[in-house]
Amino acid sequence: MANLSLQSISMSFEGKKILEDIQFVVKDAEFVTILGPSGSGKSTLFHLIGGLYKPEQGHIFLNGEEITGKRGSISYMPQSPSLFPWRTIVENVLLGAEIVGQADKGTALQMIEKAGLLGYEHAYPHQLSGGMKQRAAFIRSLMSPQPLICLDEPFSALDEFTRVEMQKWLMNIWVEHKRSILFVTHNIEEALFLSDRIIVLSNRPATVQKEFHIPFKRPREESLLLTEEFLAWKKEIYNELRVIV
Amino acid sequence: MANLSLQSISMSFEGKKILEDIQFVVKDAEFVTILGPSGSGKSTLFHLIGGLYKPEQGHIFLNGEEITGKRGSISYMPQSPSLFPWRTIVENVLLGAEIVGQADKGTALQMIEKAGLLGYEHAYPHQLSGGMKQRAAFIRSLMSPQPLICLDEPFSALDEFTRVEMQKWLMNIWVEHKRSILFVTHNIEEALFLSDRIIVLSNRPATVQKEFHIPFKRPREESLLLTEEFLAWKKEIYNELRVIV
Amino acid sequence: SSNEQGASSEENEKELKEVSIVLDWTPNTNHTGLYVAKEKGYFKEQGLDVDILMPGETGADQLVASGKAEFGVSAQEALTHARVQDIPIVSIAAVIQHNTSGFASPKDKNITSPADYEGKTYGGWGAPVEKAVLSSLMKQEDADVEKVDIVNMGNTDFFTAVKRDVDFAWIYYGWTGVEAELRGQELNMQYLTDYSEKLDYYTPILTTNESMINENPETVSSFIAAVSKGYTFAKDNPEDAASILIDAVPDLDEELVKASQKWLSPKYQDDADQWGIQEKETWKNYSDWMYNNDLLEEQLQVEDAFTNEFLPNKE
Amino acid sequence: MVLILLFIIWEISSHLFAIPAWLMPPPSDIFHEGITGWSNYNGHLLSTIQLTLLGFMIGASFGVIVAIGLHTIAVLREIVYPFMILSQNIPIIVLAPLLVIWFGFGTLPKLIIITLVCFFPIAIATLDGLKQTSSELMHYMKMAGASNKQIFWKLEWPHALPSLFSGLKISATYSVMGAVISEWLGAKKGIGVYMTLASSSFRTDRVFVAIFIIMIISLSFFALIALLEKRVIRWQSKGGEHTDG
Amino acid sequence: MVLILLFIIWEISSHLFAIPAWLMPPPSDIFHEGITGWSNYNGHLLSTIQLTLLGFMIGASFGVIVAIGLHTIAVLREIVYPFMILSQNIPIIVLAPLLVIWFGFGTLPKLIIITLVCFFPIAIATLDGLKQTSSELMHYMKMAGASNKQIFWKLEWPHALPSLFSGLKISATYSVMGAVISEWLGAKKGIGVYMTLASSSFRTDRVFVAIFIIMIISLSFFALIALLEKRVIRWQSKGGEHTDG
Ligand SMILES: Nc1ncnc2c1ncn2[C@@H]1O[C@H](COP(=O)(O)OP(=O)(O)OP(=O)(O)O)[C@@H](O)[C@H]1O
Ligand SMILES: Nc1ncnc2c1ncn2[C@@H]1O[C@H](COP(=O)(O)OP(=O)(O)OP(=O)(O)O)[C@@H](O)[C@H]1O
Ligand SMILES: [Mg+2]
Ligand SMILES: [Mg+2]
Repeated sequence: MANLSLQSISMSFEGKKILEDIQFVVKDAEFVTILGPSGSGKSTLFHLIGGLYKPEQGHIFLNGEEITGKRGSISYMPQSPSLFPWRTIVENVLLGAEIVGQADKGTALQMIEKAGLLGYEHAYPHQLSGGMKQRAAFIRSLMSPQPLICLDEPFSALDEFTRVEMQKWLMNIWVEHKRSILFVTHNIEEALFLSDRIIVLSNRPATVQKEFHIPFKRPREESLLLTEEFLAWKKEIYNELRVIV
Repeated sequence: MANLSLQSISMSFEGKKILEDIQFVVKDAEFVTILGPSGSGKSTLFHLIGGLYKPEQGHIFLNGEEITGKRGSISYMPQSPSLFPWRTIVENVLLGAEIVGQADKGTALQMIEKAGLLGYEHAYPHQLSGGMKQRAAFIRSLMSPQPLICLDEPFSALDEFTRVEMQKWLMNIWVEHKRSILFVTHNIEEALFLSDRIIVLSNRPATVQKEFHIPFKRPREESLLLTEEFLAWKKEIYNELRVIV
Repeated sequence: SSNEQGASSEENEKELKEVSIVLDWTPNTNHTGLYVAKEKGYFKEQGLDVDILMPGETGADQLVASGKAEFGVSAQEALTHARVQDIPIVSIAAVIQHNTSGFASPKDKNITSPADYEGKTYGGWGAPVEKAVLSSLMKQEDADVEKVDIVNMGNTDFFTAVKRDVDFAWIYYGWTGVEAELRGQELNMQYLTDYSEKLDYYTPILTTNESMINENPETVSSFIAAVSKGYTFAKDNPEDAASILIDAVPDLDEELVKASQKWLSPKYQDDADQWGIQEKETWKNYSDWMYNNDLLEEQLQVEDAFTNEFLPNKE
Repeated sequence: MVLILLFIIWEISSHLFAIPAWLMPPPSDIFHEGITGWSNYNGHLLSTIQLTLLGFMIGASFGVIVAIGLHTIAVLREIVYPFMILSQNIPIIVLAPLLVIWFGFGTLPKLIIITLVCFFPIAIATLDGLKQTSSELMHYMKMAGASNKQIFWKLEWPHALPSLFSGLKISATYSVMGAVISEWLGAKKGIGVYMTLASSSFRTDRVFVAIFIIMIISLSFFALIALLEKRVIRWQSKGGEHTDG
Repeated sequence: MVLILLFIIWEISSHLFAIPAWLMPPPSDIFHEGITGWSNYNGHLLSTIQLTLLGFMIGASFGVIVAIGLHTIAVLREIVYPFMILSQNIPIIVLAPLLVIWFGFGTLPKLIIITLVCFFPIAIATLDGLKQTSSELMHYMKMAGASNKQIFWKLEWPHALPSLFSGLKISATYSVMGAVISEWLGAKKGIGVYMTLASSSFRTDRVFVAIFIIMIISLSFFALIALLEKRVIRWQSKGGEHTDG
């Protein structure tokens, strides 16, 4: 179970206000996507939830318990793969689980295969392509057992087909394990296809500009992407974002 | 002037064949995009053109002169931003030009502003968001004077609007200075919108699966994206890629 | 005091011949005559400008042999070793007539004769000569050197060593022994000379190299003449001599220098006719002893090792 | 090879300029003494090697422990740092009597001296290595909720390994000399003793044999560490090394 | 502060256990001698500081030059590396007579000894720093056609700076001791001379004054380097330092 609630979060770097009075919730087993211009503060928001920094103002609660500045409550995939150069891929993938003491090599190898990295289990990160590193980091976050997963642009370096593969996989895991997901992407289609709710951040200083509840029924099929309704939604969100930039 | 020609290039890593008999040309002032699944060898191809490695087989010519294994003939933007942590943004942006001895700080500052990084000229890379780093790396490649620019997924971390801004900017520079551009992306729309020609690579070992000549007239407007013809092209390329994966 | 004299004879300073002498250790009362000769202008009278150098880690013998310094302070044992290894240095004067070294122990250890060494711990520096000397001494009292526990105490000084593990060690009375007196630490002392004539070797001595002797005998003569005068002064005026040394090397401990000087002054010339004289007997005895105890690889050519020819004619 | 050349030059010039053997014996003499005198010094040799190995191991462990201690406990750093520097500036002639008083003439004071010589470069280098971990990976670890212990063992420690080895190499070089010096503190056996005796009886050839022995031990020791380094640090991409092309 | 505490403990235990002053004088005695004897040793002090600074500067420059030389010319490395190690293993008692015989009693042989002591840690640490540049940035530089000189100055050198400072800190610590040792080579002035004389006339209080002087010089020197490091290396993100939370 994971029920995240952000209460009027503010944050500055070197005197520049980055986040201002951010407020939203992620309910149990909900899939929420954050959209916002580059540099608006999405990754910073993740860092705050993860407890890397303390917000200047505001509080963060997970399941009613305050986790402001507390670490280890989320499973996290950073924007840059951040693989450890001295660990092989399988060792890297296991890292997140290792930290909470639940490494399971068998599952890891299965997942590596599923991510199309078969034959690279024992390679070092510098031997992988950009997209392959991203997939490794993605598996690493899936292997962590925390009920809230925060994914920061997890598929940005993937081709459309691998991306769809990964999306489907993520959906399956989400449905199966009822985890909550907080997701950052720049791809509006992806956001629409995956999310229950989309939160649009404004430009610096970022505030919650708008929230969209996405009504598509699940399970969603790829054909959804071609429906009128989907295109209408896409246009609406597109226009919302256009206002900001 | 830049006229690139790859002649039956092959490459392996640790016994695994990555590229097999790759053959194509980029003509003077042409905009060519490479599409291919993640891990197929696009970045490796760039490394070969840039002379970082020597191909196992084959030759690379630029303007009739063999540049196989020779460095410094292209202006390059790597897939990961690769900014130097000890240089401020403006110093980083100037690096490419510095190497060929043509640093021009005034232009750099202008470009930084144009890329939406105003106020961050003197910040260090770790103070930037992912997309901001990518933009800095992008400017750095534009500031290098070589007539052939190789861009490896330059806009993957940008939101749609910033991305379109950057695309337009790239088009302007391309038209103005008549440079040749070799471009890698996973975004089919982007490829169609920008390119004269699209080269589709197959999966490992990568071969040239197909080449598309894109007939849209220039200058291209954003409205092009909504035309029937554009959608038809998109579908065709989508299907071509689907075959591969 | 030296400055005044230096100023008065400034004009002929240019004609002075520059030579240097390397000490065997840090400056101490063994070297008083040299400092007296320098400060009182005896060298200058002889047309010499003498630089007194501390050896540091270098050791004087090689420097003298290689000609980097004209003169040096050494000891008979070292010079014997050196000559056997074909190092061309020669002893030109004995600074002290008789060996003032011996085995010392704090009084409370109750070591009163070499016989008492049995079962005790000797602290040395690990040279084979030590065991041989101990053995020579102990044999006279029918004691067995094998029953002495010989430990190497390296650079540790006597006072530290006897606080821990070590019962007795080999010291020069004129410095370490006098220091013990000053500290009020009573010592039992067995001098080598009391037990064996053969061990009455010269230490320290002044040295030069063979090419000096062959090519610049006058310089050597002048040098020795001045030094001789210096040591004679030190013999007759221990307190003044001590002050001269302290002025020249102010970092030395004044009290120790004065006491040591008082003890040592009569020992420079002792029973000899003249300061600096060396006997062939002494050289031969000790080198034979060394050879017989396997401390030397071959016999020393005694005649070449020393010379008295540069000593001033007795007035 | 170069060494052999050097020996030949030395040999020839010894004869040519008639350098007296007591000043600098020709290598042939040294070599001869080195072989015929084997029985004279092999006991010394063994004793010194033992002392060196033992001292180095203690010193290295101590250095690593100090580095870890200072790194993890920030308060300690300020307190202990000056003492570390001071420890490198106590002249042996002062330390020797104190050590003897406290510990007698056994092996212990000698080990203390070697430790004192060896631990410092290791501690400084390791400490610097621990401090300079990549901030990206550090952020990941913190976000993933790694405990300080996990951050240390999974991130900082492996990251500091190259620095540690740099320190180990410096120390390995010093350790032999440290052992020789410590033997002046009173030993019955050892190359230091052998050398002092040789020197006091003007056996310059033996002094040089001793020096060569010291050098050979040091070199082998250094080589051993370098070998170990290669085996332990296998993950590094070779990117940094080919500056040749 | 801790130092002061230590002094107090030392003072008290001196009196309590009646440790004889010649063995270890109480700090009050040392302090007293340090003040009243100022005129005795201030000449020595100046001379040693001069020698240290000059020697350190020569040693550091030499170390850096050696590191650069060995790094850029791979052939040199194999030839010179063993000699570097050997240079650290020539005992002073052997080197001293040779140096004096070759160069007399002037400053030159002393500077050679300090240089010998100082250059090694700097050379090793810098060399390791130069080798471990990030392969990503190295690839960029090569692709951009940077010459070896540019790669060195723009990438390897700034990257090696932290390691260089690590080496400088080690060497700065050693340099004072090196100067003191070099003064045993026959000097007329210097703390080394002062200390030897004090020690041979059993003035333990002066020996300790000398030690404290050596320590104070070393500490200030180290602090100076650390300060310089802070000013030069400003770009590092603080990510690695907060292990506290
Ligand atoms: N450590 C830092 N020091 C100073 N400024 C920072 C730091 N981290 C982030 N910032 C600033 O905060 C702002 C938001 O950064 P953040 O990385 O959260 O953006 P983002 O929304 O993730 O952007 P992108 O989509 O490009 O990844 C940026 O303007 C950035 O410059
Ligand atoms: N240094 C290397 N050592 C070993 N294998 C490598 C190395 N560099 C690349 N490879 C392999 O070559 C293949 C192609 O890599 P490349 O980076 O060119 O892919 P890409 O097409 O750019 O993929 P992406 O879209 O994910 O960036 C991958 O399978 C990768 O594992
Ligand atoms: Mg971001
Ligand atoms: Mg790639």
